[in-house]
Formats: sequence, structure tokens, C-alpha cells
Amino acid sequence: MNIKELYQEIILEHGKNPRNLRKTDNFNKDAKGYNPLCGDNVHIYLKLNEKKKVEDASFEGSGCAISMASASIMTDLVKGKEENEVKEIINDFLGMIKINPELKSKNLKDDERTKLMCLSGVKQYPMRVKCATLSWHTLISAIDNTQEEINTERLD
Amino acid sequence: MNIKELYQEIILEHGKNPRNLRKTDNFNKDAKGYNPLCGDNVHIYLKLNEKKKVEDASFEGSGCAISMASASIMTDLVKGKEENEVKEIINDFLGMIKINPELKSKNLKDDERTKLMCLSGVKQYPMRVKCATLSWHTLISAIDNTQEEINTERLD
Amino acid sequence: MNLSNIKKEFPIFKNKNLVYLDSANSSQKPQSVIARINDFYSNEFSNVGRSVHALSIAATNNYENTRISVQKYINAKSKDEIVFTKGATEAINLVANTFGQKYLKEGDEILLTELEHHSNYVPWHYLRSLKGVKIKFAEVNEDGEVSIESIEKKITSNTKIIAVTHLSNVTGAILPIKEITELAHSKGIPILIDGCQGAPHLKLDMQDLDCDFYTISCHKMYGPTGLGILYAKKKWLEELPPYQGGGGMIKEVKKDSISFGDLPNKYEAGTMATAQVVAFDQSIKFLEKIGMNSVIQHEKELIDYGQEMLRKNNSVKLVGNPKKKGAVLSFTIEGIHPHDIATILDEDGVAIRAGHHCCQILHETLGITATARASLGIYNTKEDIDRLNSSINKCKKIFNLK
Amino acid sequence: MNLSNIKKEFPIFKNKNLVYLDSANSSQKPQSVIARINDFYSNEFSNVGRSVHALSIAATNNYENTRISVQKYINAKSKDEIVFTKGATEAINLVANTFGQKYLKEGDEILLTELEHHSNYVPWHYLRSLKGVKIKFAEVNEDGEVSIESIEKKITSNTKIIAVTHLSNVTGAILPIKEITELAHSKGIPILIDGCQGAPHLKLDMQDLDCDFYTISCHKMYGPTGLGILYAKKKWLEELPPYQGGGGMIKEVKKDSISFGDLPNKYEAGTMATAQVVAFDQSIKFLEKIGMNSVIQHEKELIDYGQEMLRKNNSVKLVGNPKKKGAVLSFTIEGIHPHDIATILDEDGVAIRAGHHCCQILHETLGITATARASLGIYNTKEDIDRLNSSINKCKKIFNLK
Ligand SMILES: Cc1ncc(COP(=O)(O)O)c(C=O)c1O
Ligand SMILES: Cc1ncc(COP(=O)(O)O)c(C=O)c1O
Repeated sequence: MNIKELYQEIILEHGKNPRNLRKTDNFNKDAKGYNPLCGDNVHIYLKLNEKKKVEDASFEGSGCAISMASASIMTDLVKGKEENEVKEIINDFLGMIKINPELKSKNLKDDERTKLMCLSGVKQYPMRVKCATLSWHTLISAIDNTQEEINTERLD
Repeated sequence: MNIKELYQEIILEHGKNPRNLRKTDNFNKDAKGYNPLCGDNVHIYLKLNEKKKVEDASFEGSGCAISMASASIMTDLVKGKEENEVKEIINDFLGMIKINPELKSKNLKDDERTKLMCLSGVKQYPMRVKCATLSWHTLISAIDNTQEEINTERLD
Repeated sequence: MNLSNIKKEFPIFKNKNLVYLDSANSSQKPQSVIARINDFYSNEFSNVGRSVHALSIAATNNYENTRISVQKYINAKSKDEIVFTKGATEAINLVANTFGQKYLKEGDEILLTELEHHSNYVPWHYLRSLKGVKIKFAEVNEDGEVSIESIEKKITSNTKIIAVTHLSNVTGAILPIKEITELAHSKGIPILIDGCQGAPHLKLDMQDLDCDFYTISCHKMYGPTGLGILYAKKKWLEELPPYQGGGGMIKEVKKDSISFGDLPNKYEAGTMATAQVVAFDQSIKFLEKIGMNSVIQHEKELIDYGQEMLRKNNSVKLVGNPKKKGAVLSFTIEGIHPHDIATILDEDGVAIRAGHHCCQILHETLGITATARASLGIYNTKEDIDRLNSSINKCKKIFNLK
Repeated sequence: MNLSNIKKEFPIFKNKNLVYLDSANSSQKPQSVIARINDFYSNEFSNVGRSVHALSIAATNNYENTRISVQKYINAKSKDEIVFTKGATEAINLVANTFGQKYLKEGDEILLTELEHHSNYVPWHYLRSLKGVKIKFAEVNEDGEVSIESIEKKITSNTKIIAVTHLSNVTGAILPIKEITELAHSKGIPILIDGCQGAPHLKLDMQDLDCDFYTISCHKMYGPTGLGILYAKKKWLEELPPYQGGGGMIKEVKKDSISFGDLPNKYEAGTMATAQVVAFDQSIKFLEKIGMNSVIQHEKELIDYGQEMLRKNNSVKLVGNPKKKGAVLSFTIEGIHPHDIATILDEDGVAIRAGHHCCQILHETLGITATARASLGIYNTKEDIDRLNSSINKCKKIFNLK
């Protein structure tokens, strides 16, 4: 395994210039996440319309390249999708980043799948998996409105 | 080293039938000692006359054969001796029980020296040295009137 | 694993003269445990936790693996219910301190038994002076047991927690802890089991037992020194305040406030006993390989054999005669102080302990100042008991007893 | 002992690729320490204390020997001033808890510094909630130092204890602890020195330093995990109440009262980390054999070399620039998060740590969320620093930095 597979150009680019790093106006769902290991923190904002379709997604926070890129790619990707679809994608992503070799979700377009697979290098770096998954867990929390701050130390 | 050198007949005999196991009437000096290791405890009583000569010595307490024999022999031996002589004998005994091969005190008669040397086997049993010395340390405390309970864990 | 050959697994018994009967004090260690410590320090050492380099990741995984092994071994519901401490004593202090802090006030009662080890009394005693709580002691009967009735008798509406030993380190009595737990819970009282002597000798199932707290001393369980375990139901670990403060147990630290980490980190402040935790996995594997059924059967045979032999021996008096007994043979000999017994036995290579075994209250209740105690481990044999008995006879001879 | 060959004494460096720069977290262990643990468990194991059999006597002597070695090593007045704990964190908790209990009341102030490790803050924080005391922080300057003046500024008539680090585990600043101690004592205030990072790298002389408490973390000092040391002046150990309660620390236990043992037993409740204490004697012998003068000189050369090299490296920014600095090189690289640095370095076998290093307050003060930290041990070499530097360059390349 080469370190360059972890730090692919697309990750570095998203890490450096994260998309959606702002606070959505009139958001109607949000949640905070924290990774005590890195000190990474993230705040996810969602705006869903009446049909539960994501009109906007954004985040605030700071962290390592992996966590920033992951949040950036994620928020880009969920825009325009329906809540159910988003949940399905999250599961697919979390499965892939831990064990599955591939993404299976039908709700992902080919280019989206390719982009997400850029994060798959993390699998070989167990301590960094949490960096990649923090924003995703926080997204679940936002959708479910659990009001509970995500703390990656609680996650396996 | 044979265990029989530790448990010589004279020790067993004094251990079983300790002399002076009582409380001196009108004692004018006393002190308590405690050995947390064994739970042994001893209370020494002295009656000194105006010339600081020991008129009577006795003890109360319970403990192992070594500690009972030691207190028994000790109280027998100090009777009739002067305070200074007693102190000198204590030092001599404590030196012998730890390192010195012999007792050197001029204040000991030959038979007294022989009797004390019966306790010398303890030297080979470091955990039991405190059993043999408890009453002697307590005697110092009584003479000096320190009011402090002797605790063998404080002693080296 | 063949129990008749088990001494071979313990390097200490290369000394063929040694009859080790002091396992209630601390057990010997099998080669696999010793080797694991050696390997870990020699090839894998790193601190666990927050470093991201390869050694640290591997060490952290090993450390957390032991937590999971312990969880499975004692059938706890969650790995987060397993807290590593420096010993059982610390585990009990942790509970007494945090439970006392949050839930106890003047007039409340803590219920112990007369069998308890100082480690399951002194920590509660602190609350007496600090908070004005009362301590009650369920009585031991003449067989050295504490019955469910004697516990029940001392429960009042003020009883706020019960703390009892699983297996007495003096009389060997195995307490009916499942019944005591049911009784306690029927009155809404939480219960701590001091499992120091239970864990090495009995089967453990936390979900079946349903106790609130269970404490283990790893060095008595064929594991390294400097390590203990607190099992506690998750709700308690969540509700109780943290104990020691330091690195690793916090979430966020500011100048005016601190928030604490999640379980089990909340209770593991500072650098932990990493190598010891990693090696303790081997202790559990060792016991699993033998199987607790075999351990229990083997030790029961020894206890029965030993009791019979000592009962037949004139002037020897067994201390306690509990119906359910494990691992411990305490005795006195009329006319010989236990410390003299221990010294003479030691001369023959027979290692026992003499004294009050950190149970002064029990000894006072029984009216004896000290006892001699032969305690068993998985490695003991009937020959060891024979050697014990013949050394006792030597004692008697030296002291001119019949 | 030849320092150029010193890696040979540490089995972990059979892995030639390893550049271990995480010693401030925990140090590697020399063969002599590992072998001592192995030997002790294999041939000599017994619990210490109150058994009278031969194994126990020998173990107790070994255990107490280490206490005397430590006493001599740090030039304490008496061996009774050396208390073994499970770690430095516990040592600080012990002092905060017992000192707080006896001497602190609402409105009293505790003076720390902005440099402190969480282990020297959280234990004091508890007293804030429990007793209503205040915590003040002496300020760190832009070089990452805490000066005597900045301590003096924060002392008031309410200051009841001062607790400061000897050597910062982030900036490497060596504090003027002798002057701070004099200042504190001139105002009648006792002082605790957190010596976790000081002890492995500097000469210690308690009688000269005259501090009231000094805490040591043995696993950072080439010793086993699960062991720490509290040095405390005898008068404090006598006057303060006991900490944890349990076996071994008591004198007499009755149903309604307890009296406590003498020093140092009073503070060593329960079964201690016997094997670890016995082995730590070898850590001290190891350091004595090299000689602290050589250690200090060797590490100073490395620090100077490393500072120069990293200063020359574009985009690398050293964190802290203290005049007196030891053992630690913390840095950031503009545009690369420390965790990414650590992961990339690790790929080359260069083990460093990234994060806040349990010093969140310092990081907040410095306005950075995390730093990368390379920390040194006696086994490091200039080649290690070269490897660090070239891996940093690789990082920069991956992140397209100049
Ligand atoms: C400055 C400082 N203080 C305290 C500690 C805590 O030491 P330990 O984790 O060994 O208890 C550490 C190390 O983690 C430290 O670097
Ligand atoms: C019944 C019992 N409880 C508690 C303890 C204390 O365990 P540790 O000394 O390992 O903390 C012991 C052993 O000493 C024990 O036998």
C-alpha cells in the first residue's frame, strides 16, 4: 500500500479547497461531530424541502485533509438526493470504508461512485478511518435529529 | 542452617511458659509495641528505684514463640541492672541480632550471654527478626518515656 | 491441556522443591503470559491511544482486544463495561468514592459482611468519616459462612449499597451471590461483588448474575501484577462521576470547564498498564484452554482431599467449615503460633501465609489473632497437600506436640 | 556504556527501519529491564509484604531495594518519601485529593500554568467543583516558556498550592523550578512539580530542589508500564490523610474505627505493581551506568541539531522557542494537518505523535488546534533526525508544498 493512494490528488484538492464550507441559510436539520483523537470537529447543516429532498448541505469545522475532503465530497454528493437515498448512500459508504471492496448503492451515479472510492485508501489506516467517517456519522445524526453530538470514540 | 537452631529448646520453653507475663505493681515506666506483620503486641512495664536500678520488669501481650521467648528472656535479664547497663545491653543485643557475630557487653554474665545467644538463630530469618526485637525496642521506648507506640514496620 | 502436567506451564516450578500454597495472595504466572510481556516490550512496545504511528495502532488494538476477551470471559453485555484499574483495591475505591460522592448522605447505610477483606471495607470507611454514613456488617456463622438470611436481617430502608465477597480468602466460603443480588435488587439496592478470590476459581457470567459491580484482581488470576478490573453495568459508569482525572479521560478541556470522555475512557485516566493489559489476554486464554469446569473439578478434589487430611491430623483445627468452599485451607495448631508454622513449613519449601490475611474483623469475630493459610491454584496437586501435611507434622514435632 | 551503540541495548531496534520519536509519550525499554521482569516472574515471583516464606521475603527485599535506589537517584532524604503509584497521573490525583481534602476551602486558589498536561489540571479541577476553589493559570510567553515573573504575578494571598511542570511536553521548555520553589516557599506556599518529562532527561536532587512534591512516570523513564512515583516530603505524607484504602496500608481495623499504617505503606493500598517495581531498579541502574551528564549532553546535541534542521526547512514552524529546552521538537507545517504529517511519516517508519498532547489549554493559547511532535530518548541519533527531516520533505511533496 502506497501512501499516495491515501492522499490522492482529489483528496488533497478537496482538503485544501473544501466545497460547502459555510452555513446553509435557513437550514432545518443540523448536528455536531467531534473526533477527540485529532481534535477534528464538524457541524453539518441540511435544508430539506417538503418532499424530504436535500436542497442544500454544508458544513463548518476544521480537521485533517482526510476529514475535510470527506465532508466536502459528502456535502456535494447529497445535494438533490432524497432523505432515503442519502441514508442508503451513507450505509454503503460506511460499509465500504470498513470492509466491503466496493460501493453498491444504486443511488450513486458513476462519477459519484468514483469520487467516493478515492477515500477507500483510508481502509488501510485504521486510526484514520474515523477521520473519514466523522462527517458521515454526523450526517446521520442530523437527519435523525438525535440532538446528540457524535463522538468518534464511541464508534467502532 | 537448620530450623532447630531457630527453635531451640530454650526458646520453645520460654515461648510456652513465658516469665514475667504480668503487670508490675506500681510500675513507673511503660510502653507499648506492635508488629503489624504478625499481629504481635507487647506492653512492657518497668519499676526503677531512685538509683535508676530496675526493681521489676514484666510484660503483657501475645505473639509467636520467638517474640514471647524474647520478651520473657529480656525481662528476666534486666532485673537488678541499672538503666545505663540496660541500654548498653539493648544495643548489644540489637547489634548481634542483625550483624555482629557475638555479644560484647561487659554487663552480661556468662550465663546471660549464653541465654541471649539462643535467639541468634533469628538472624537467618529476616522476616522474623522483628519478632525478636519488638520487646527490646519497646523497652527503649519505656526507658526513654517517648510515649510513642513502637511499630516494627517503622524499624529497619 | 492436561492438568496432571500443568506445572510444566509455570516456569517457577523448575524449582522442584517448591510447594506453592499462597495463590490467594498472588498466583504464579504461566509461560505464555510471561512470554507475551517479553515479546510486547521487545518487539511491539508503544503507548496506546492517541498516536497514529503503526506501533501505537497495533498496541491499541491489542489493548482493546483484551477488553473484549474479558467481556466475553465474564459475559458482560458490552466491552464498555470493562474498566482496567491498578488492582481490585483500586476498583473498589473507585466505586466507593464515586458512588458515595453522588448518592450517599448522612444516615445512609452500607452493608458489608464480617468476612470482608480490608480492601472491601476501608474504602467504605472513608465515607463514614466524610459523609456520616453508617456501615453494617452481616454476621458470619460458626462455619465461616454468610447466609442470605444474615444479609437480609441487616437490610434497612436506609441501605444504599451492599458489598460482599464472592469467596472468602480465609474460610473459603462461597457466598450465594446470585441470591444476594436478587434480594438486593428486590429492594432496589445496588450490589458490588468483591470477586478477587471468586474470579480465579469460579465461572463468571455477569448477565446471569446481574450484579451492579464486580471487581477482579488480575495477579491472582495468573496475570501480571499491577492490574485489576472493574466490571460495572453501563448505566452506573454513565451516571457516576469520573474518578481520577488526567490525560485520556477527557473530551474537551478549557480553562473554566472540562467535559469527560465516553466509556470506558472516562475511568482510565493517564497512561495505563499497557503491557500488563496486553499480556492478561494470555491469562484468559490459558484459563479458557483448560476450561473452568476442569479447574473447578480439580480444585474441588484438592480441597476435599486437604480438608480430610487436615481433619485427621491431631491438634490441627480448620478455620471455617462452609458447605460450599473453594481454594482456601486456613487452620490453626493449638500451641503453635501461625507465624512459627509458616517459618517451619518454608524450611521445607512449603509456602503458605500466616496472619490475619487482611481480615482483622473476621479474626476478631472468630476469636483468633492469626491463622495459617494454605491456598490453592490450578497447579497444585495431591502431592502438594501431602507435603503440607508432613511439614505440619514436623512443626508439631519441633514444638513437642502429639 | 557507549552512547553511539546504545540502540543495541533496546530490543525494539532490531527493527532497523524504526525511527522512534515518541518517547515523551512512552519510552522504549532496555533489555536489562525486560529481562528482569522475565526473570522475576519465571524464578522469583511472589507477592510482597506479609507472607513469611522465602519467595515473599526475597520479593519484598527486591521491592524495597528499588525504593532505596529511587531515593538515592533523586537524592530524597528518606526512603519513606518514595511512594509507588500506578502512574504520574495517580500521583498528582493523590496529592490533589488529599491536600484538597485537608487544606482547601472555598475561595482558595491553586496556581497552575498554561503549559500543564491534563494530568496536572483535571485532578485540581475536581476541587473546583467539590470545594469551590479557584484555579489560576500563569501565562506562557510566545517562546513557549513560563517565567518566574509570570508565576509571581498570579500569586495572591489566597494561593494555597502551586503545581507546575518541570519540562513542557509540547514546547520542551525547562521551567526554573528551583527559583519557583524558592518563590513559593518565601510566601509559605507548597509546590508540586510534575516531573514526567523532567525525570527522564534531567538531573534530580530533591534535597537541593526542596520542592514539596515531585511526580514521575516510570514508563517514560525506560521502565515498565503501570508504574509511577510520588516523591513527597515526609511531613506531608505524615500530615495528609490516606488516599485509597485497602490491604497493606492499615495498622488496625475494627468495626467502628481504623488506624493507618506508617510511611510509606499508608499510601500503598492493595497489592502493588510488584514485578514492575522490581524491574524499575534496572531502569535506574541503566541511567546511572550511562550517567545523566552524558544523557543531557547527548540529548542537547540532538535538540540543537534538530532545531537547526527544522528551522532551515521551509514551511516547517517550530512550536516554542524556549531558551532552556529539552527532549521535544513540536512543529506545524502550514497547509498540512499534523495528523496527515504523522501518517505519512509513519509510512517511512518515523514514529511521531500528532494532536494536542493532552495540552488543550496551551494549544488554545497558542491558537493552533494540533501540533506534530518528535520527542527524543537516549537511543536517538542524528541519523534519526535526518530521517525525520527527509520524511517531512516527502510530506511536503505529497501536499505539493515547497
Ligand atoms: C508533562 C506530563 N505530565 C503528566 C503526564 C501523565 O503521565 P502518566 O500518563 O504516565 O500518568 C504526562 C504524560 O502523559 C506528561 O507528559
Ligand atoms: C477477598 C479479597 N478482596 C480484595 C483483595 C485486594 O486485591 P488487590 O490486593 O489485588 O487489590 C484481596 C487480595 O488481596 C482479596 O483476597
